[in-house]
Amino acid sequence: MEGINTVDLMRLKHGEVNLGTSIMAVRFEGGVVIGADTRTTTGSYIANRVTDKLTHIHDRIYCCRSGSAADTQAVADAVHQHAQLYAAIYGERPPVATVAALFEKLCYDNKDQLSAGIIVAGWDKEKGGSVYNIPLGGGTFQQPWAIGGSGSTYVYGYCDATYQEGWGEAETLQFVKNTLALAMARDGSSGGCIRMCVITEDKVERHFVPGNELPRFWEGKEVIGGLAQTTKPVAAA
Amino acid sequence: MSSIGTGYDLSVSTYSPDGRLFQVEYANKAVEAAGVAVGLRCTDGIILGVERLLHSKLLVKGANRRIQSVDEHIGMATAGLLADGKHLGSRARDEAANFRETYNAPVTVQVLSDRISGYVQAYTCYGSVRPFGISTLVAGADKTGPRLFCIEPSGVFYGYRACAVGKGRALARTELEKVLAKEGGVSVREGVMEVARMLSGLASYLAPLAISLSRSTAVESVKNDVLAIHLVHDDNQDKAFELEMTWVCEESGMKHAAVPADLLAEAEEKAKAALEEGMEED
Amino acid sequence: MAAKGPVEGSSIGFDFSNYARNEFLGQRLNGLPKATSTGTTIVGLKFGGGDSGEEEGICLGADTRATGGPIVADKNCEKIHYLAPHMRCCGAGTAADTEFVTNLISSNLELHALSQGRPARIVTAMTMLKQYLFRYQGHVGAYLVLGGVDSTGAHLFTVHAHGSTDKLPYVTMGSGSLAAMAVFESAFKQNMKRQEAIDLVSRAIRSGVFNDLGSGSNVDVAVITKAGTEMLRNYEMPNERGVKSRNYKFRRGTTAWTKESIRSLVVSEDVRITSGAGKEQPGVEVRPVAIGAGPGGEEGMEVDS
Amino acid sequence: MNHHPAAWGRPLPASASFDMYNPQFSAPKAAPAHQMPVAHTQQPLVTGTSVLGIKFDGGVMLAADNLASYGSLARFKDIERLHPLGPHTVIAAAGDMSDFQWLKKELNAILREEQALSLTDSHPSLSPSNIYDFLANLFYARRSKMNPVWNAVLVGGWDRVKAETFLGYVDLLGTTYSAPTLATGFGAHIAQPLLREAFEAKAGTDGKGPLMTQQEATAVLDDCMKVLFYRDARSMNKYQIATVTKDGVVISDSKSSETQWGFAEDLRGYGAQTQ
Amino acid sequence: MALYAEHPASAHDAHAAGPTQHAFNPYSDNGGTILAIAGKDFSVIAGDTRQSEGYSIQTRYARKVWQLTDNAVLATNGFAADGKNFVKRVKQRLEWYQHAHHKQMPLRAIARMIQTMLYGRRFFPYYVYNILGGIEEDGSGAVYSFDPVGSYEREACRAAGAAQSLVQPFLDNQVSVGILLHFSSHRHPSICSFVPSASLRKHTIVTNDRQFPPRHDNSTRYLGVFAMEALSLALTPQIYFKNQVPEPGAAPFIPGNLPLSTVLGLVVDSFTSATERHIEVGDGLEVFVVMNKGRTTDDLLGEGQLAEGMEIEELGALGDGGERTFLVKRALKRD
Repeated sequence: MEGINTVDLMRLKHGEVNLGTSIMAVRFEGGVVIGADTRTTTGSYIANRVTDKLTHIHDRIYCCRSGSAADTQAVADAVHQHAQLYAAIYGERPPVATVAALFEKLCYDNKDQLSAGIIVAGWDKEKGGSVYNIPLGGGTFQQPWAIGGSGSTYVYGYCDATYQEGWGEAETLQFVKNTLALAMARDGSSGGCIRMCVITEDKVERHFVPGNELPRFWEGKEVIGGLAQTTKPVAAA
Repeated sequence: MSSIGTGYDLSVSTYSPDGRLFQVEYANKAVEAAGVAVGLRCTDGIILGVERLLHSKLLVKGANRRIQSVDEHIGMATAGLLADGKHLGSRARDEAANFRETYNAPVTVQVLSDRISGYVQAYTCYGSVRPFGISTLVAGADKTGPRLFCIEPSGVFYGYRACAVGKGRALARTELEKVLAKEGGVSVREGVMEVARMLSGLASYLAPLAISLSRSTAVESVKNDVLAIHLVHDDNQDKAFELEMTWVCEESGMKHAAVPADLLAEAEEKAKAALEEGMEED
Repeated sequence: MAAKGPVEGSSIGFDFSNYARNEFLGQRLNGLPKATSTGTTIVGLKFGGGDSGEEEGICLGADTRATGGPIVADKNCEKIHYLAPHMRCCGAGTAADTEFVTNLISSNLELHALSQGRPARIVTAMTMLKQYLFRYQGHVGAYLVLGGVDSTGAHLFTVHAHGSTDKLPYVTMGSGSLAAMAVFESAFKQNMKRQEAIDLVSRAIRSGVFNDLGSGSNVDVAVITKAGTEMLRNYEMPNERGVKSRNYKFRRGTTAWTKESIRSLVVSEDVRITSGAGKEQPGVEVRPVAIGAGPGGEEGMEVDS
Repeated sequence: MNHHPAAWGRPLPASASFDMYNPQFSAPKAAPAHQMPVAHTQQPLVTGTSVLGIKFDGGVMLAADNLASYGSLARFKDIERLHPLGPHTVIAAAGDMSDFQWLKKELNAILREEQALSLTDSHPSLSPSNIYDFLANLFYARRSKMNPVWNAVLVGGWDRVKAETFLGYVDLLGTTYSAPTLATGFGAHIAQPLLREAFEAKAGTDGKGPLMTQQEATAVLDDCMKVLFYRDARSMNKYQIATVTKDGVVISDSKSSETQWGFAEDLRGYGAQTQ
Repeated sequence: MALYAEHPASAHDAHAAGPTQHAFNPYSDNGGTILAIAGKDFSVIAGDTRQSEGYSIQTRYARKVWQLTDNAVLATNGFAADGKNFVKRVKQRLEWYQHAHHKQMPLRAIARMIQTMLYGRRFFPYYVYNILGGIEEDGSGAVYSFDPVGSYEREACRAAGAAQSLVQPFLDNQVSVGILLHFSSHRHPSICSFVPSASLRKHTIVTNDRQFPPRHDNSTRYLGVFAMEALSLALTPQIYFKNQVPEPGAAPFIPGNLPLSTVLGLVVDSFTSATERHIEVGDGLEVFVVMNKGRTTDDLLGEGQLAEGMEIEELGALGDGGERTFLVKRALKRD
């Protein structure tokens, strides 16, 4: 007999089984490139195939969201408000580290209630481009590059093998684009298009790769059809 | 057969003092008396042919075929007791299906022949059974190319380039040797013509014998006697035999299938013409 | 996992500990009471603008079936809810939740408009809805399609019960959302003309109506442009009930009875004109009234005895 | 909504409490082990998503993509889920691919035996409905042994004797049905509405009107496969179509749909965001 | 990105599997509704043609009413795969019977056979509700209804399936109380097997003997007595339409005695109404009418007997009993 205490509160918000997404941020000299796929799923239904997971937090700071759409939106909205407040109070843009700290606090303090894996990236005058990874449950991890979401597990090897320090903007963009395309090709919970954003001191520049123009890699052998192998009916002698 | 009647021929589980199994030898007799079956390995495929002697005019055309399919790419022709052939065919299909089931690949003709021969041999070891009264030609094309084997009632089997079993096999083998001696070998299409010629020749020679054979086993009407005589004397009347041929070649998609009816008819026509020509020469 | 205790100290937000209790009771009672849900097809799309030569606008659509389990609770309900003059919201999910949440937000939008002195924007409504729903962590089962036109243009959103939102040019929700989305995915174009939009929306709803058992009956459409909102209630009625074969009017006297009693409902009483608050007024005659006199009073009527 | 084959054959929430958004809420709790029937059954591991089928004038078509997933991993991208059986039948399978491979082997063996026997025995070859009935009996027998064949299969074919098309569905429960348009799993929700609409546009709701042409049928299947790729997270934009007519079975090379994404370029955020 | 919150699998592995890890469930519910009404010398068995699962229509045309013999038609409802396979087995048994006895199995025997077949799967039941309708050996129309494990009884009418709770009360009110014999058949097998129609006649006579007071007498006292008497009849066959007092001087209602045209009207209205209010009912209606041999067909085939949009065909005879079976088809709403 299941007692009252065994009812699982963790199941309160279960709407589905897989938390999909492939998100990424890479620092380069002068700024960062962030990127994400555009798929949102309920179970295996794609509720939105052109989602924008690159969320504006402040002038030169964006975050990439993975996990529950509702939770990450709520958290991002809250941090967005904090960031605006910060600018109003202190008269200057919040540093990326500060925004990351705000995210981390919300995610850590409410880790029981939230499922949000967030990558914060942006440019500030103290550090230039910087990338912070805040995985499920909180914690802040500053990295030269970060990947997240369910699709990321398929491309750690690729990133480790490919990433090099000292890249410029164009090479970094290509790296992000290829990484995401590889992740999306293998992860059913990721897919659609690639959205990327270059953030430097001077600009915030959006890049969009439509789903039919993604970089293509090996996609299995070519499948050839043909006439079914049929034996001719046996003629009567 | 000096030992006939000495009591050593009652059971297949008993050797004669000079180390022979009479039951097996008698089984060979059953084969020798049966209509001939021919197998011919050609450059681009393989052919099986039999002449099916018709003991009654009432038989349905094309029925009681003696060549069976074992798998997509293997066929088998038997000479001897028809029912034994049917049974062995069924067993062969099971073996072929079993091989696929286990290895997910088509069985080779050699492996199949080996398995069938093992089965046939088992019928030479027990007192409660009798040996198969048939010789079996197993023909097919596998990853090693066209292959032909003949399994005898003893269970022994040999591979051949061409083979004939049944009544008139000696004649046929001589013919086959001539065919195989041709420069550059024979193609299946040529082979079909040759085999048809061979079988037609044999059949016209053997038809009266077939009738007498059937008369010895069944109660025959006087009518049939008349018919038999009629047949021998007039080739233009209904044939006393039917030609049955199958092949495995490019044209059949490397599947065991009947030689197309039009090609077979053409071959028969040619064979008949050649035969008549030969007769005139005689 | 242990149920979380009641809210204590500075903790804010909602307490869902009763959820565990209810689940537990539900298991013992063979299921919790079932709310009416709108197994539903609701859709919305953006039209106009671009080179269509028409004003930008939003076209919303809904079927009209409400269900309680497998039973049709209402054959012609309205699922396109009013939020503001220039804003409508289609609801799927738990009927009570969609109605309540849209009413609530509608009120708040009105107050917001009054306090700000200008019509509320669509994003305002969307933010109110998502924040409300997020607080309830999905327990308010409202799945919404929100659309309207404001000073910044035409906007279309979906709001899920957990509080997430999507911004898209064409959206569907409800149990028939897949059937409807299939139609949109195969035929949606940007910058459609108004009538094209209405046709496509009603085709999407029909797809839900005929393929999803949770959706049925008629097609409601709403068109919102800068010029105003047009509600096309029962725009299509592809499922009218035919004539019954037989007449089921009962003969008078069909129902048996065990007892008959007749009482008079005519009560005679005196009407006296009195002055307010017992004060004398010129020209008014004052007469006292017995307490209890009159209909239903102690002496007024004889009750079956 | 869980259309993954792993969810097939699982207790459906009582229709009274069907909740598309939170199927887990309404699904009954697992009964204690001793009350449950013994299941010596797998759960599907390597799976294929939906397959579609439609009748047209003079034939029938089936469609399936080339993906075999392992959970959410797109594991094998060159899998053929359409399989010809004899000269006039094709089957298309969704669900567990190991079961499907077993099924193909089993059916091939039966057909091979039939073919072999046909040389000496003049019985008619297996018609599509013969194969379908065999599958229905097999699936039902296996579900009755609590050891299901974890597939949903469409059988399409041309019946030479009756000179008419055949299209049928059978799944792991042994449930069977037939209709002019069929789709399994996700396709039942997404593609079936489009298929029915296209079919009824010509044939009418009673199906008595003219059937669509082969070109029209191909077009609607292409459209459906595109929409499925848009909306099914276990699908792939690489698929094949099998066509059966009186002339036999033709299975196309794999192909891809032209997809539209351009409208999304200028979308920003999920609400108020504009940058 | 997931629409709804999700926790890392490692955080709750035991639950990550969740309810989807249940054992394989060999059953499904494919919706739909069936219904049968017995007449004096005919029987009507009907079912809709929609087959559904969850909120999806699997097919708009799947048969669930089957002609078994010249005098028996079986309707099945519940899990379609079980239904089809059960019917297949019943037909097989009937064929064996025909081979053994050179006649078709009588209706009451089919009913008993169905019971034993259902009960044979007591611990892995066919999830099927069966209604058997047809003509008894004495020429009367009959309806038998079964539960999934074989409990059955003969009735005047019965609805089963998704919309049973909608249709059955309507039939109770319009056709008669469904109970002809209040005995559970397996407790009183002899009665069930041999008496039904006889007992019907007997009770009709009893009713006439009682001479209920005319309805225009509205004396409360008298009515009270009537109510008491009606109650005292609770264990005997009910005669009056439930909750309906007949017209003064009218002949008493006899269950299973309605004219065919009335029954057809009721069947059609039952299904069109169930379609209105139950999501799993619709698409098409198939009505099988089994008529006793020699009975007139004018009230079915006659000019203007069938409403517009209805098609009728006669099903060929399977034996030489002389009973005739007709199939009436009609479209239902498809939403």
